[in-house]
Amino acid sequence: MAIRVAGALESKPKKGVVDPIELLGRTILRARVLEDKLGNLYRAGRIVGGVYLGKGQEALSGAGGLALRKGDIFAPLIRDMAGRLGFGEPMVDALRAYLGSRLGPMKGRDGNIHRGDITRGILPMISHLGAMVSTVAGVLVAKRMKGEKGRVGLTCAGDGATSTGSFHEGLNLAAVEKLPLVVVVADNGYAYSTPRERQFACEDLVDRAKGYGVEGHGVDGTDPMACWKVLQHAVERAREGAGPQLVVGKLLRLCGHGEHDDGSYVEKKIKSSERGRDCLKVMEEGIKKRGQEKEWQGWREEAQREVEEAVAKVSAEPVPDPFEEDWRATQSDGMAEVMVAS
Amino acid sequence: MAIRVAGALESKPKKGVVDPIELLGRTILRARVLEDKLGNLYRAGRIVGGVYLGKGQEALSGAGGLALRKGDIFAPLIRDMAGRLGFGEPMVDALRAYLGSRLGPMKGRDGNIHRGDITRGILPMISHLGAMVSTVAGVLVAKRMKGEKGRVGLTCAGDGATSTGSFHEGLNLAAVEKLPLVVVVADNGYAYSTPRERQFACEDLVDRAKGYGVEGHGVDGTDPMACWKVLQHAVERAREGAGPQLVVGKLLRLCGHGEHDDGSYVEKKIKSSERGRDCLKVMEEGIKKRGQEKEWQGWREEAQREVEEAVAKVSAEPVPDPFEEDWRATQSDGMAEVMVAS
Amino acid sequence: MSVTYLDAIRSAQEKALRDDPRVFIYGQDVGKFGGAFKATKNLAEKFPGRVVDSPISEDAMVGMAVGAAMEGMRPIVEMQFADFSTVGLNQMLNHAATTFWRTGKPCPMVLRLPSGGTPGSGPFHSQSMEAIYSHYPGIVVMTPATVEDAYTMLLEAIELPDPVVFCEHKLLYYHLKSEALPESAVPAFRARVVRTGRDITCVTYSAMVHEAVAAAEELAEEGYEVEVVDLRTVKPLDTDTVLASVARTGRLLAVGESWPWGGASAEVVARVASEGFELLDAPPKRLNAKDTPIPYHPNLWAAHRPTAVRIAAGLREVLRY
Amino acid sequence: MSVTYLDAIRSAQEKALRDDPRVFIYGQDVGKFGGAFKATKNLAEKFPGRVVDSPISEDAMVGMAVGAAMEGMRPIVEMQFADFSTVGLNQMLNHAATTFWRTGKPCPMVLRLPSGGTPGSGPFHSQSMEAIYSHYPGIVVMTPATVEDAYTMLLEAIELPDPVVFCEHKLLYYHLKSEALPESAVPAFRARVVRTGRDITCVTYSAMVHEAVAAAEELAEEGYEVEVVDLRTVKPLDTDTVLASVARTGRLLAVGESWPWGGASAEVVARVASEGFELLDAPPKRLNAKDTPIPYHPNLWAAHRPTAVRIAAGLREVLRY
Ligand SMILES: Cc1ncc(C[n+]2csc(CCOP(=O)(O)OP(=O)(O)O)c2C)c(N)n1
Ligand SMILES: Cc1ncc(C[n+]2csc(CCOP(=O)(O)OP(=O)(O)O)c2C)c(N)n1
Ligand SMILES: [Mg+2]
Ligand SMILES: [Mg+2]
Repeated sequence: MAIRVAGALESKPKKGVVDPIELLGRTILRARVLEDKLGNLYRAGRIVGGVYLGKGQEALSGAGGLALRKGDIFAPLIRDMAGRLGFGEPMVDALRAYLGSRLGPMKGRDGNIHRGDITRGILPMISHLGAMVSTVAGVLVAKRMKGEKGRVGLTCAGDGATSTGSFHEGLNLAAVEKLPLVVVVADNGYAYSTPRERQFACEDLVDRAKGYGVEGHGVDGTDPMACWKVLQHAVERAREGAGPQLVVGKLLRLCGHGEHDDGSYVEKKIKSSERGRDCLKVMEEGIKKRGQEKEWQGWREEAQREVEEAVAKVSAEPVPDPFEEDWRATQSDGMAEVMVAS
Repeated sequence: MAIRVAGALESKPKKGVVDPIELLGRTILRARVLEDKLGNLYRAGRIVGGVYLGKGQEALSGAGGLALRKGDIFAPLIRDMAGRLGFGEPMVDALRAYLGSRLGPMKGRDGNIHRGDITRGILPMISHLGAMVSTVAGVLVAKRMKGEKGRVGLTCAGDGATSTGSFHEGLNLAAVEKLPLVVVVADNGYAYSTPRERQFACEDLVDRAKGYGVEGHGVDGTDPMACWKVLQHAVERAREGAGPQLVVGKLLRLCGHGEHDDGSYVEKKIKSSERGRDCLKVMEEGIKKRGQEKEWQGWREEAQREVEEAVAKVSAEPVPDPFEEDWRATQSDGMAEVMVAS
Repeated sequence: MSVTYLDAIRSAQEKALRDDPRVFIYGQDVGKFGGAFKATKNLAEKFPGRVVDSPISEDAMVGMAVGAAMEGMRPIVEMQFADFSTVGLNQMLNHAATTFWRTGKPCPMVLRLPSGGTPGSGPFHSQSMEAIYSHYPGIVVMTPATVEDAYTMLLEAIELPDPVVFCEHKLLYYHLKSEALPESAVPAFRARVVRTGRDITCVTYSAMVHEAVAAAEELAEEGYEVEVVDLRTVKPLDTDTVLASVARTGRLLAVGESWPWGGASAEVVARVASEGFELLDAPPKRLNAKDTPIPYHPNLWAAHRPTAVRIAAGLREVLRY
Repeated sequence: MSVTYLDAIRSAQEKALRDDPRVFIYGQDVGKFGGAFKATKNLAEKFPGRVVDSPISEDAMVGMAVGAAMEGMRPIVEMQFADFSTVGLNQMLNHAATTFWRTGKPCPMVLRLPSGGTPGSGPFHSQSMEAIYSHYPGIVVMTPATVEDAYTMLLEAIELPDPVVFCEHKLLYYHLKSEALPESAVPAFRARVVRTGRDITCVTYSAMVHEAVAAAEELAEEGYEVEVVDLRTVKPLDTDTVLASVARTGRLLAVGESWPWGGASAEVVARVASEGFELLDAPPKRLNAKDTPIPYHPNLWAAHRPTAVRIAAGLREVLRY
């Protein structure tokens, strides 16, 4: 079932036309460079709290973010740096969240992967796995009620998150409402240390689509152009009214669960299987075969510059000050107006 | 997909052999007679709280209860009087629970459908839909750990309950553990007033089996012998180690959600469809064709006697007395022994 | 014309749907059927597409409302019974309630909980959950006791920029009646002195207000003047009004239908003891349901929850000091 | 050899697995991996088939334990973080906790909650949930503060016939050390006077015990003797020990790391005010975390939770009265 697009990476870029390979390639690269830096900052003790990376998952995640338009909704999870960058989240947001800058989207009140900005269409995840599925569904219900047409919502989950009641209820609700929702499951074979056979008993999570009454798409998550095609297609189907789309990509996370974890529980034979391919390398090889080796090098350097500049900038920013904080969890607390009903 | 067994009811009873038609027929009849009485008691104001009946669902439910053996576990839901009787719950338990007798399984602390006795293998449901799935799974895990072999657990749910996160998590967990669990979904087309198209978007709930990695069985829930066959088969498969079994019966509830409800929201065309057949009538006709009209009449009278006797008995029983109650929710409260760790 | 507590809830929702296009209602059987208690009767017909039946998915129902609220709508979610909201609790406590503080963006939604005991409803259809919701930061928790409050406070709840848990008492639905819908309201978040008295203050909320008033009447015959304070909203809790009353009476009994440990009554006693210690002429006491699940049988139920008789006894005990 | 708080928890589980064939452990990553915090390290190898990885399904995890407990086992369920137990709350509050009262049959299980704040863990990996579990009837809620208690109380929890919520504090996991595992234990459900003093009583539990002791030391330099009482178990709550202490000191500060509304500190203040009114020479006070979600940034976090400095200030305030 899993879609894979042989040779797609070798097609030559055309002048004046959006080049998916270039778009996705640069997104993967930016994410990887940024995440490598975050890992280093973590090891240098510059970050408080955990660092959760998406190495090896950039193709699937990035293709999702890139398939969306302005006005769409993106609700990333913990391994979606590429999706965020693809959707347009500025690099500086990630760094501000991780380094606890007061100027960041969460002002230091929340951090790391728990960031977003609803006004820009990025929902800030809560940690509870599965919770974002129904939330994006709610945003889409609201858009439909407001008469906003043609918007798509996309959210991401891991294989482990599919075991949550939240995921189930959310996807089922979206299916009943026939919402333009794309749910991208990155089946990386593990939830933290737990292998998929301890997580579910079906052969392929895409087999769940029929039971929800939604369209299902399997894809090789290590094949960048396959991811691109599937996500473009799924988002398009959602946009044209075909209801929720379940995309399941098979891949491996090429890092620990968080940077504190060495991932030593991942079986060797999986690492050396097709599933264990690094989508960045696949991309790079394709780019080389295409004759764009120089450009690739340029993009990498550009990304490195971008990251270093952002780190420098954010490092100089103020951290939150408890005395300046407004310690109020509600807006209306203390309010006491007379409300006259008519 | 739904199994239906044409002509099965017409096969003649054989001497000395367990006759499924007779067994199931009498169970359906006893359940119906008892539930009719409960409805009357409700209307006579003899019951406090609600009465929830399973009219029209007795074949599927009863076949489930009858397919189990002593030592198995049964976790019924709100429309499983037939299953309870089939599994061996005494009629008097139902009446004690509904009439609030102090001698009942819940001593008046809980009532109506919230009754059971774990020592006899009947789990007392909590109201929260879907919750019993993982609980039965837990009982089966415990039996396996204790080395008790060959036990099956069976639990029931409505179509609406499949939308709960609990149901999903419980069935998925059972599938991962490959437990001998049978989940019987009575798809009666409605959850209270909510029609199935507002509950889920798949065509048939049995389509979910594959996504859970369990065996699925569809059945015409109005056809008693089809229910018998499917439940016998599913329980057997579970018992022989084939993992969880999902049985989905299509039928209609031929009463309100509770006796306070007239069920007027049920569409006429569904009522007059095949789905709206009364399994009791189907049974009765079969029995007649079989030439057992007299026996049927005898069984009915016997059931009526049994019900009337039980009502008379329970009506004379003491109700709970708040002054004699032990108002303690834990056993250990107040306990203060020195525990010496070694 | 007389208006019940339930009518008030229905009318408030109708008014909100009429006046504010951002409002919609989501819940099990709330559509054509009008809800298990008929709190949304006829609303689906009057406001097509805005009173929507949900699947039996409390977590997703609340999660959906969170998303819709973030996107500018004003969802009202009806739980079929408060007790089932445990299954949707996470989205309320960890998502709705944290959104404003985490993001600076509002999450205005109302979670309607048909709450409290009625005879024969048993352990899973009787709960009062205000303590659980009040413990977590970020949620306003309302517990109206009167027809007037049911109406004005629900309108208020819908207008507030914060997530609100609206605890409606099922025992009041059909029996509590008023002449007409109110034209004005008690200020938001303010407790109300239901009955003045100078001997003792009885602080309570929701259905217990009526039991407390009955107890006060009983004690009036014995010559005691009981001041009854209806908290109306338990979070934020109007400590000022409570303290002002205790300043007049010097004595306090706090009553809650819910369980004792960490309930609203504990919070009231703790606040008065801390902030009004000098006002007290006797130990402040509280009265709650017994610390067991809520019994099914009416005999047990009547002994389990606080009633006028038990409140009167509690008041006498504090007065006797 | 030194033993950490986490070692104690691991050792208690190991002992229980060894001594009692009914015990098993269920939780995410608890098997070969040994758990997110390594509380079950090596146990899967030592006890094959009895330390079992679960799917990410908190509701089903607890529901499964309920069934296993009903069937005579003694399951221990590990939540990866206390905060995620909201998703399994229903099975705990409405199933495990109601079973004994409803059916007369026990439901002995332990829910282990890695609780409390640590720097940088933020709103969803820092919560202390004892108040939520204590409010509902039917559950024992333990909050050990020491290595010794972590060990003996967990063994106790496993032996009790009731469902127990075991709140372990993550901040103590690695840093709190003791010489060896204890040979004896404080009696079950009894609070413990950690430090005697005659000027004021500071009642607290879990990690806050250590902050309170530090505050007491600070005040000792100012000439005040602070008696610190560690509740150990917050439900049932040992009012006797608390009252006996207040009888000696006449003053009370109750401290909890959780939020104020309806927390254990409110419960303590309410009980002392009700039952020990005459013992008090000053208004009883409480100190809690601020009423907002728990902040991610350590600067904010340090100001959000009670610390030795804030406790000392609170003590001084009560002493000044
Ligand atoms: C409801 C809930 N339970 C537990 C956790 C703790 N947790 C965080 S990530 C994770 C593993 C997730 O696995 P998966 O969904 O496969 O995503 P992956 O990490 O593989 O990308 C767990 C158990 C959580 N965040 N939410
Ligand atoms: C979690 C939860 N939410 C809501 C309810 C209220 N409720 C009780 S029965 C019911 C309808 C159930 O429908 P279905 O599962 O199809 O069973 P049926 O009544 O048709 O047999 C509802 C909504 C509940 N018991 N539990
Ligand atoms: Mg994974
Ligand atoms: Mg149904």
